[in-house]
Amino acid sequence: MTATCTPSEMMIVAAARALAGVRTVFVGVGLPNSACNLARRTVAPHLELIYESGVFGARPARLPLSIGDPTLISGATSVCSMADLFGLYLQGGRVEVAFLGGAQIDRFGNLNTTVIGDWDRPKVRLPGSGGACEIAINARQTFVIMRLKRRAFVEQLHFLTSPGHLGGGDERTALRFPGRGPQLVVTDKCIFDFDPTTREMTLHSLYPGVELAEVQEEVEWDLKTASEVRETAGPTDKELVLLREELDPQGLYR
Amino acid sequence: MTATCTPSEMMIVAAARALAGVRTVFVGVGLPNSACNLARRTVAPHLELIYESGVFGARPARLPLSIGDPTLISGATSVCSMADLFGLYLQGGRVEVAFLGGAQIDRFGNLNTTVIGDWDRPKVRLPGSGGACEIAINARQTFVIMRLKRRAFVEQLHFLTSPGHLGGGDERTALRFPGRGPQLVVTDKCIFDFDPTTREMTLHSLYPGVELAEVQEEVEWDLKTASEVRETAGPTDKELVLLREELDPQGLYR
Amino acid sequence: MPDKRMSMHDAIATYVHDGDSVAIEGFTACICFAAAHEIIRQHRRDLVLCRMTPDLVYDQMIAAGCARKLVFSYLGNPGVGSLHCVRRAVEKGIPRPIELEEYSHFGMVGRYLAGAYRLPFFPLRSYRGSDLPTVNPRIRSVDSPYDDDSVAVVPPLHPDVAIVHAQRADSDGNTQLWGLLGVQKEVAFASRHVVIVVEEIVETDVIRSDPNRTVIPSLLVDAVVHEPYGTHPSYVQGYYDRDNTFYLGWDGISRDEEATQRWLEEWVYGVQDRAEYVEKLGPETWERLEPGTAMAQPVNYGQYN
Amino acid sequence: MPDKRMSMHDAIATYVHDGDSVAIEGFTACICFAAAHEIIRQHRRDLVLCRMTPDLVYDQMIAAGCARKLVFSYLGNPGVGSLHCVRRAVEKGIPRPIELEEYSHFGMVGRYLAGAYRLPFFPLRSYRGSDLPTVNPRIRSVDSPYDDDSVAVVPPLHPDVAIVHAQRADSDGNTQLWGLLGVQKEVAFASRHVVIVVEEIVETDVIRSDPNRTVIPSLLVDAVVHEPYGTHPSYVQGYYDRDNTFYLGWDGISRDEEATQRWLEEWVYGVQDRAEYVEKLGPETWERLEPGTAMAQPVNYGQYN
Repeated sequence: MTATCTPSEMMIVAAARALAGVRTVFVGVGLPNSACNLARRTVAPHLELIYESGVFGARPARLPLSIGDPTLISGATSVCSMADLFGLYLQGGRVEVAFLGGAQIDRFGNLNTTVIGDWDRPKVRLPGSGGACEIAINARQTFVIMRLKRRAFVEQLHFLTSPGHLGGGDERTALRFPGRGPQLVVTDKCIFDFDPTTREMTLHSLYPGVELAEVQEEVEWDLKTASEVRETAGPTDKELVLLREELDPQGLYR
Repeated sequence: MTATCTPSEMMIVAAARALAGVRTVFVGVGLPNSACNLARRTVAPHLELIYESGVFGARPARLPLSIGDPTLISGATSVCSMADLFGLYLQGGRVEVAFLGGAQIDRFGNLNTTVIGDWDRPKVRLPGSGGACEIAINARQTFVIMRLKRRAFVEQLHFLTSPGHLGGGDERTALRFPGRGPQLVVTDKCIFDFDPTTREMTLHSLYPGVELAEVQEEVEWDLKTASEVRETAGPTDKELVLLREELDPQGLYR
Repeated sequence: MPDKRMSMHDAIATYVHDGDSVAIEGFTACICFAAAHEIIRQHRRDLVLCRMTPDLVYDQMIAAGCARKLVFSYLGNPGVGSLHCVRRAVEKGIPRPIELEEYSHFGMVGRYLAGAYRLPFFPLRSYRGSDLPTVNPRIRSVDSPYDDDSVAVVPPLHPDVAIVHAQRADSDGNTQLWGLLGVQKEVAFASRHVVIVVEEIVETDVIRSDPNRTVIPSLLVDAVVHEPYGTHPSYVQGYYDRDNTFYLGWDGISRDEEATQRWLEEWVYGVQDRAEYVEKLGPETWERLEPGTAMAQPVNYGQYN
Repeated sequence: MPDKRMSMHDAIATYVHDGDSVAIEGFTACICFAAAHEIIRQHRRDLVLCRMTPDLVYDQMIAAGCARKLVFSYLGNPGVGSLHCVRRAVEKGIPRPIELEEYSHFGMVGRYLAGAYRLPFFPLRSYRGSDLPTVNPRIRSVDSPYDDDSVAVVPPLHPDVAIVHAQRADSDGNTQLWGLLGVQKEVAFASRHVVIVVEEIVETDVIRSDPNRTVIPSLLVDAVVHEPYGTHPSYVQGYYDRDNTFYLGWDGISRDEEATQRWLEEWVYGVQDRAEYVEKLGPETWERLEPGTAMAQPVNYGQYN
């Protein structure tokens, strides 16, 4: 049976479910972090969190504000240099799933976290790649978490920071990318996956009560949809209880 | 005033004196090790020993049989991986002097530690390079310690394992070698250095009581000598006392 | 054993000059704000600031007008949002325009590795298909001599000076670090000069009791500065917590140029040194940031004689 | 948490097959003779043995006829002299001819690094002017895209199985190592399978109390074998000393083919497992090799909640 919940909670629940059976996830703070913690309590009991700060197998005693929070270090299984983290873990092919986000995404899951406007004369200077560029290339698969907004789901990126499926088709394989690229986009209204042939973003399911039109409204390009767009199953009581009472008691992500 | 001593002791003393003022030396076991310990007590108080096993600033409580002896680890300043040792310390240019040796050396200080005879059909299979090849290229300078024997000081190496001055002249600079190569050859009869222009091995000084003829006898090629070949100053009482009573009480290297 | 201890004032006066390339590293942890504030107080100019995550430490230095260029991979206030001072410099040239040389995290790690390993380049699997190489010609690629594979490469980075904060060192500069290691070892080996800043100066015997914990050997070190709480609002594992309240609060302050300058007046120019800053923050801050105890289980290296 | 504990017999039976490439690493320290002896007892053949310093461990395996090829950088009995069994195989083809693939130390380190980093090659400043590339075509060079510099490169090495000995691990395989680190981390990340052998199995809490000490994460580990004294005549820092008497004595034994086979009969085929070998060596050996105590000074990671 389904309880009512906020869009953020639905995003966390949907992302958590996508981690079923996964052993290693490369994660940041915020929603993805909560999704991983929820997944460990439900569909992925052996899930280990890898943070680009150099932490493997964190056991945080509080919600970390940053991926370098000291609570992620004390009690972790292993803490290594960033050279080892990016070289041995990420590039070494040890990361099964990585979460990414951005200011802009295009229909092939390419991401912009660098700049709005020209790089030389930026309208808005964004943070830049961080580890995203190599994560997008080396993680075995990536899940994107972004709120659905027309200014974010764009026809043309202002800057391609992190490659998704590039121009689509088998362009990643042609460039010998080790990872398979974006498999899922989790938003606050719906979930997208990617067409197995064209690699174009495709509407997979709508959250309870969301209309197809609302979604198309927030996407600049002419949206492809699955032959039958299903309704995303809402969160179970168990998921909501875990989320609200154990993982995010202060309701930071409500 | 000079005391009588064995050729091995003279080698150790001569090598130790050559370390005057040096801060970091890359060293193996045996004579070079004793030379470094003697130097630290005399001409190079700040000398730190670097072992290819990954040890910086060892404080051995006993004479180590191997460069990986546990007595080199306990009480050391730093112990790192071999990747760090060869990458950060040696290739990173932190090694001022390295000691090398071999089964064969030629007039330009090139060394063979690989094979006597053909590599494919060896008469005697020797240990091989170990770290010697990169040490010879990257250490700021190298000192060779070898007993003077005609079968060792040869016209033509059977295999060039570790480059000295190659064909002589500025061949090292042409190949952009970071290190200046062999500067000194310490034997049990005499000391050689290298001509600043031709880089050919040149007789620098004879140990007390050694005749030039004995030396030429043990060198295959027509030996170059310094304009005036001096007599190596014998060990001082202080050097001998330190050596015999503190550094090598069992007389392993007598 | 040489004694390299110096005051922060003297270390900065001696090793940081106008126009130098400076790397104050530390990923979230061990970011030496004490050194940054002293550089601001000494009015250094035209610095090339190198750092994976410029963080508040360079946001403040850039607001103070110390820098002409930034070499980096992530321009954010971690977990909070933008670095507004950096954005003002980049978007509006306030207080002065700033040149950007931009990489990804692994690209910056690779630059330090190439520098520390004295290699002409470091290879990594990144950048292909990204626009980053189009805005940074230093990002290139090399073909494999074994097959038709090819990889991206970055060139060595050799900062004029690295300022590295850690838990403890001896007075010669043998330095031990735990918790997040960041690129502290790599930047030290890659740089021309190294200034070590620590929470505690310890006897060499403490260092020698655990040689695997020594990340930076005295060999590289020019100066050792004893500066307790020298990383606030960043943190030092086991010594004090990250001041997340400050990181959240900086978002508001830094949005406004005048508020930012007032903050610098009060907390940087307005204090003589770190000790005064620590005292000004007051005991309640340090109580709030005091962690509990979680000791590492003992290990035995053994005595061999 | 998965429990990966296995007997040495089962670990070898499961993860080492005829024709496999096998890396039993450990530079002087932590060389797992227990695994080598079990491989000999199980009559594995045609192995490609990878190791920087083949040492006595591969001298014995080669005398037993387990190997068809050796990938290495230094063929010696450290501080003593030759590896006579290896020499017999190379010089006389006894008990069978053996193929050599030869590098320098840094070249072998580079091969493991390229494997662990999943790179097509690893660059290093070595080999120029040396004859090594003429006998090993895998040693090549790459030009710098930044200037007219160029460097040597080696290709990745991916052993089928790495056998890594260390002080302690939990039953899931999170492994902590101190003292000489060798290439234990690199070989584990480079290999297809990893068998961990330890002196002690500890609770995960012990591992988690000092995460910087964890060199190999459970993620890579297939099997965990609890084998006290498993490295004799090699050593484990803080647990027992290197048996230099044995290394010196092996020189005499190994010079003679028959004496070598007799030794294998008595000490390898003649015992059922490592426990019996340890008992056969007797308490006086273990007293002789017992080190004194030298504890690392404590460090605090802090509790943050």
